[in-house]
Amino acid sequence: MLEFLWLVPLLPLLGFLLLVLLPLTKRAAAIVGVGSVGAAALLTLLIVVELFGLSSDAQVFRQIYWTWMQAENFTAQFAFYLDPLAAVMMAIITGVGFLIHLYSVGYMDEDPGFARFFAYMNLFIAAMLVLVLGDNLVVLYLGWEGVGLCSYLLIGFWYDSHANGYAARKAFVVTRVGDALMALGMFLLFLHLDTLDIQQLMANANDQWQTGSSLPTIAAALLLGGALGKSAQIPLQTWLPDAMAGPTPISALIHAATMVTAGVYLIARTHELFLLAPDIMFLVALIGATTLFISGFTALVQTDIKRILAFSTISQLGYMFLALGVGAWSAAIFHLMTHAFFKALLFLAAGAVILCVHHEQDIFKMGGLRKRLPVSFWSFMIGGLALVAVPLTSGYYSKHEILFAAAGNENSGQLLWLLGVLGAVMTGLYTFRLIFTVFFGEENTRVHESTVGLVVKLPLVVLCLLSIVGGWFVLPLDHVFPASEEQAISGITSLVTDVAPFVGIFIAYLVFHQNKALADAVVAHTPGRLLQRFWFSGWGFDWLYQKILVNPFMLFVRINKNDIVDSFYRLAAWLMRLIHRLFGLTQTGRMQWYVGSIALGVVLIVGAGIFS
Amino acid sequence: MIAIPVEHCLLLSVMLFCLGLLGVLVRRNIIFVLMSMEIMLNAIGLAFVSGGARWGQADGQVMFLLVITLAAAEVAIGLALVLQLYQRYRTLDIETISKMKG
Amino acid sequence: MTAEQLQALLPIIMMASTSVIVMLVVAFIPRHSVISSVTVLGFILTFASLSWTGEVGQGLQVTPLIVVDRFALFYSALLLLASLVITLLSFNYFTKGSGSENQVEPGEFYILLTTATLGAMVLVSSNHFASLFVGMELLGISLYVLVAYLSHYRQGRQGSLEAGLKYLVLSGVASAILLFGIALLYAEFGVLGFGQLGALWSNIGALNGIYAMAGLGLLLAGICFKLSLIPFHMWTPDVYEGAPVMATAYIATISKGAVFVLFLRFFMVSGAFMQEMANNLLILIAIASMLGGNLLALMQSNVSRILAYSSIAHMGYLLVVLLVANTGNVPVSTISESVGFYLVAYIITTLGAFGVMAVRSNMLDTRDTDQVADYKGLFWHSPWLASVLTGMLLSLAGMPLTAGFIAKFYIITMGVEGLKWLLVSTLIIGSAIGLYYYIRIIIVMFMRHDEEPITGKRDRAVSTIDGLVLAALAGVLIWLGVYPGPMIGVIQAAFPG
Amino acid sequence: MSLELFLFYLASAVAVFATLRTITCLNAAHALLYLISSLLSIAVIFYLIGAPFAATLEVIVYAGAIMVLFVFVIMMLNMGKQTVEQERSWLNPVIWIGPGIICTVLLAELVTLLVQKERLLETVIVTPKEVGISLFGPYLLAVELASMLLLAGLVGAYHLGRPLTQKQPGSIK
Repeated sequence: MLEFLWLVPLLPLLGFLLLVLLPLTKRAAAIVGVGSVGAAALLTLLIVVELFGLSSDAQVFRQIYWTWMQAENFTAQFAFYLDPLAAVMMAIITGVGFLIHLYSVGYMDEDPGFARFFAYMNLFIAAMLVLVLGDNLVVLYLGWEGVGLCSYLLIGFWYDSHANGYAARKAFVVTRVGDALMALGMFLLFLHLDTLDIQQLMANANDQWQTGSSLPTIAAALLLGGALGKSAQIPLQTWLPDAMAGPTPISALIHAATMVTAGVYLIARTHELFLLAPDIMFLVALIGATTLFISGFTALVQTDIKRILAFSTISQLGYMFLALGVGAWSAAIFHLMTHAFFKALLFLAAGAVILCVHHEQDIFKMGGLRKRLPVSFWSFMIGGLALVAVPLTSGYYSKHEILFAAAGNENSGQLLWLLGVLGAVMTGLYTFRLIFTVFFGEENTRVHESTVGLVVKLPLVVLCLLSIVGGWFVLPLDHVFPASEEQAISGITSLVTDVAPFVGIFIAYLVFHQNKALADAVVAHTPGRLLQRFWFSGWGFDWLYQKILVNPFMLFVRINKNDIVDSFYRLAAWLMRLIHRLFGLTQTGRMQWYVGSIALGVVLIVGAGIFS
Repeated sequence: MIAIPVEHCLLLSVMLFCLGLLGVLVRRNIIFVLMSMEIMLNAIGLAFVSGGARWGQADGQVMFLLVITLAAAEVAIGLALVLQLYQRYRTLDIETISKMKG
Repeated sequence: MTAEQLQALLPIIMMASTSVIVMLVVAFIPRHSVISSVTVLGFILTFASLSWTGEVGQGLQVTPLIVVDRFALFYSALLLLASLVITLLSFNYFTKGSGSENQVEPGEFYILLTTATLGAMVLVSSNHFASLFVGMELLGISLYVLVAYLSHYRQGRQGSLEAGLKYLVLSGVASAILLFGIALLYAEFGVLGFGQLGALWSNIGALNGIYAMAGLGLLLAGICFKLSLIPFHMWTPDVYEGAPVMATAYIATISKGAVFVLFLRFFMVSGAFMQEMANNLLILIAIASMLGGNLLALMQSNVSRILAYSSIAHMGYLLVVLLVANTGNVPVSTISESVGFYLVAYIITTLGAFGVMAVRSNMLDTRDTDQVADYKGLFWHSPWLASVLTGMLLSLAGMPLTAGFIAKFYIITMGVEGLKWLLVSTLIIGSAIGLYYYIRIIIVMFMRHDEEPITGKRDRAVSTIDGLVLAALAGVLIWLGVYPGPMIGVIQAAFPG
Repeated sequence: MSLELFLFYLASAVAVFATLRTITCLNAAHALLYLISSLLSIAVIFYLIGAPFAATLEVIVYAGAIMVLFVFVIMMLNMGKQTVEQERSWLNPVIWIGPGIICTVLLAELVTLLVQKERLLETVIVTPKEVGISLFGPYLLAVELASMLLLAGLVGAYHLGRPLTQKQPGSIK
């Protein structure tokens, strides 16, 4: 089956083309959209099974299609590279993608842009697959920009609303900062290592560069910039909460399960480069830990159900970065996978809730939905438990691997671990704040009766299962990443790690279920209110950027509104028009004048001959 | 044999050529313009033939023959257009065909 | 003449026979569809015969006049395909007019298309002044008539007569100047072949034969006229505007293309422009053309005239390549390659632009659909046509993903490698100015128009042939812009050395 | 000065004078006669410099055939007295200035180049036979193509020579 690898991205792409070019009925659009991704998922399954059936040394498959561009010593092949890492990513993308597509058939049922929605989704799947399968950085970058484009289109899917357009633009511009850095990184790598083929690049880097020298450090830092933008890590995290303006399936697919993990994938893919730059590795870990900590607090005070989940996503991505930073590569990918399952589940369940309460997203306007929406409630419960990392759920295994790796790290491992554990407490706290508020207590919303159909329930059930059993998978990534040595973890560490989520849940139970007045009381005090506002605004990042970046820029724009530079151009344009009019006068239409011009030309040419 | 300076032949052809050009530049009657073009072509023929004479080759005269062919074809088409011009505007003034400009 | 030479001459013989056969068909079966089909068939067979010329290797000299080599065959192929496109597009241009009182019989149009193409084919294979002369005049005589073709039709087409007479007189004078130059060169050196001339010049070293310089200057002037380079450019806009659009397309593509190819060969074989004098002059001419052409086009309201002025600029760009060759910094094969690509791109693009105009024009109208205002809102009622035209204009402007971009990129690269900074910067300034008027047409096409177009013209449905031809042109345009590799390979193989 | 040389200069003088008259003459028919005499004197020169074939062609084809076309057209258009007046007004002395300067400069330039060296060459007679051999030897292709040129000219003149179509308002009263 391996030789059919090219078909995997091609199927969704064909789906996209069909959806765009043909005026399909809704039913046909659904069949094409879901069917193409479903077929890709099936094919992926076969390919992955075959790949893992091979002996572990031979689990690498490379397919070259054509030479994409060639200039002097630069050659970019359009080629795919399949190894266990890519295979895992591919399985997540097509698998979760298929479920979300299926869910969308129900969710988007009444939307006039039904076909357009599936077209974008299919294009996204294709681009994401190209990203993870790309054999060299150019192909990867193609996919990278492709998913960025789809993200932009889908955030702004309901383009009638001004806010959505703004959110889409913001996401595009903020991630573009990262992309620019990444492109610079690619140029730098090519300049010094003469190739962009990833495997070759890593080999060359190992040959030519010393660990810790400046070149690999700069290159890794630039690539990290790209990863930060895509994966919404500090300081480029501000776009993700706003991106929730898009339809909920998009939030589940792009802004939780797949695209935002592209940064994690990029670092894992180029881990050999990062190993040459220990300083950057530490920076990765530090950024991850800070992000997970800060966004945990932010999630705690949000009121919009989707924004809570968005900050939670940022926080979980922080865990992945933490894992990458401490060299626990497989743990990062493992968490990536389990997170894809449970976060997709949470978003989809949230979507089902939102759909049933007439597109209300404020959690304090919900309540007591447990009985009315049992499927959503149980989905939320299972997803939440996995997110909080309660034992026996998938999140437990992956998060603990990360926290143990952090604890065993020799560089300030304790600090990182502590931040991670505090983050875990916060996770428990905000997750169950959400669950208690929405599903318990008294009902205060009218529920849409016709609610959800089978196509919505089925993906939820499957994802529930995956969120539980997902932790039992053993990812065969040993040959992709260098083995990380087993650290001895002290009993205390282990215990604290295990207990932390329950602490969070317990506090949540006390404050948000048992004694609701307590929360109000805290907020009633000035410090509490200030803190709440500060956290609510996402630690003021947006405010800060507005002040130090946007405002000066706007000021500059205002100053230049009267066109200091433009007047120069306007003068040039005016001059051009004048010359045009003068030249136009020579074109008199009179034949003898034209003959005269020819004769004059001849006189000049022959004259030049004489006097030279 | 005949001893005639080739330069003088060329000088003559240059003079005729310039006179032809002058005619094209000055005359407003389209028939005169065409005649002046004939003068230019004839001057070219003279230059070719004298070149051939200088080198004792037949090539000059062959080129002259080709020039005559061109002259014939050009005159045929030119005069056909002159007839149309006259039919349409009842004049041979070249200024009538200066409407397109700018 | 040996059998081998005769075989090499096959395409030219085929083309000449096509002319005669078309003439007989016009005389005996005067039906438009038959004439058109026979002409198309003739072009196709001639095109096919290009591959039966046998092994010409480094070039086969057929009599002193003609050399059949890959260079000649490649450009013959290009010109034949362009002629084919023009023939195909002409059919509907003339058919649309065949109403009750149609007196313009298109038969002669096709005969003259074939004779003109014969002339062009002779030009690209010529390495002798005699064949240069005959080829150029065969092309010229046919074009005089093609330009004036609609002149006796109703009171409307005054432009056609005016353009025809102007072109006849101006081109006649220019030919005379060119011929006089040849005559002077002949009188000085006693040879007419490019190769012999080159050999003589390389013996002398510099051109010290003083009136050879006059000869060369006059020759240069004549060629500059045909390429409409400043200051020999003035005929261009008037002729473009007045001529029936298909004749304009012919002048713009095949006539100019063939003359430039000849120029290139003359330059390569004889080494004429290694001369300091010619070099400096050409620099001046190139700069004047690049700036002047674009500036003249700037505020034009007539698309034909815009394309005419822009063609002046484009020929100026092409001249840059030849000037770079003089520096010796760039191998001649690269020069030939970039000229080849530029010509291919330019011909395709120009054909496409005029093709759209032809599809929207009607022989019976007082003029072709060539006002910028006629294109207002085109996108909203004929999105296909508007897209094709947009593509062509973007290519002329040198936008990426079109053939024009690669072509211009080639020239700029050449200029930089040849260290011709003045020329390169002029080229870039010229292109920037050019962008303005190309984009202006595009914007007009995308404007919403609520009322009927000013001229009251409504578009008929595009016929199948026209649609296919335009789609093919647009396809090739994009293909060359995205994946130029194969075409570059073909052009490289066509280098005569 | 030999007879040939004398004849040469005489013919040259006649040619220049006749040409000058051609471009200044007010009456088209007279101008045409001047042009023909100019062509005839050129034919004499051809003969003198050893090109009898060219001389014959000049007389028969150029002066004889091509000029007759002009005669036809002038007769068809039947330009009468008033055209002479018109020509006079068109040939305002002022309009001679610009073209005169350009042409004089060009002439001066070309003459400067030509008189750089004086070569008195023995010219040999190139017989019609040699020309014929050349025409149907190396120049065979050119001859064939010239026939195509004439074909194109013929077709073109046929097409353009047709009268204006009758439907046009305003052109023929």
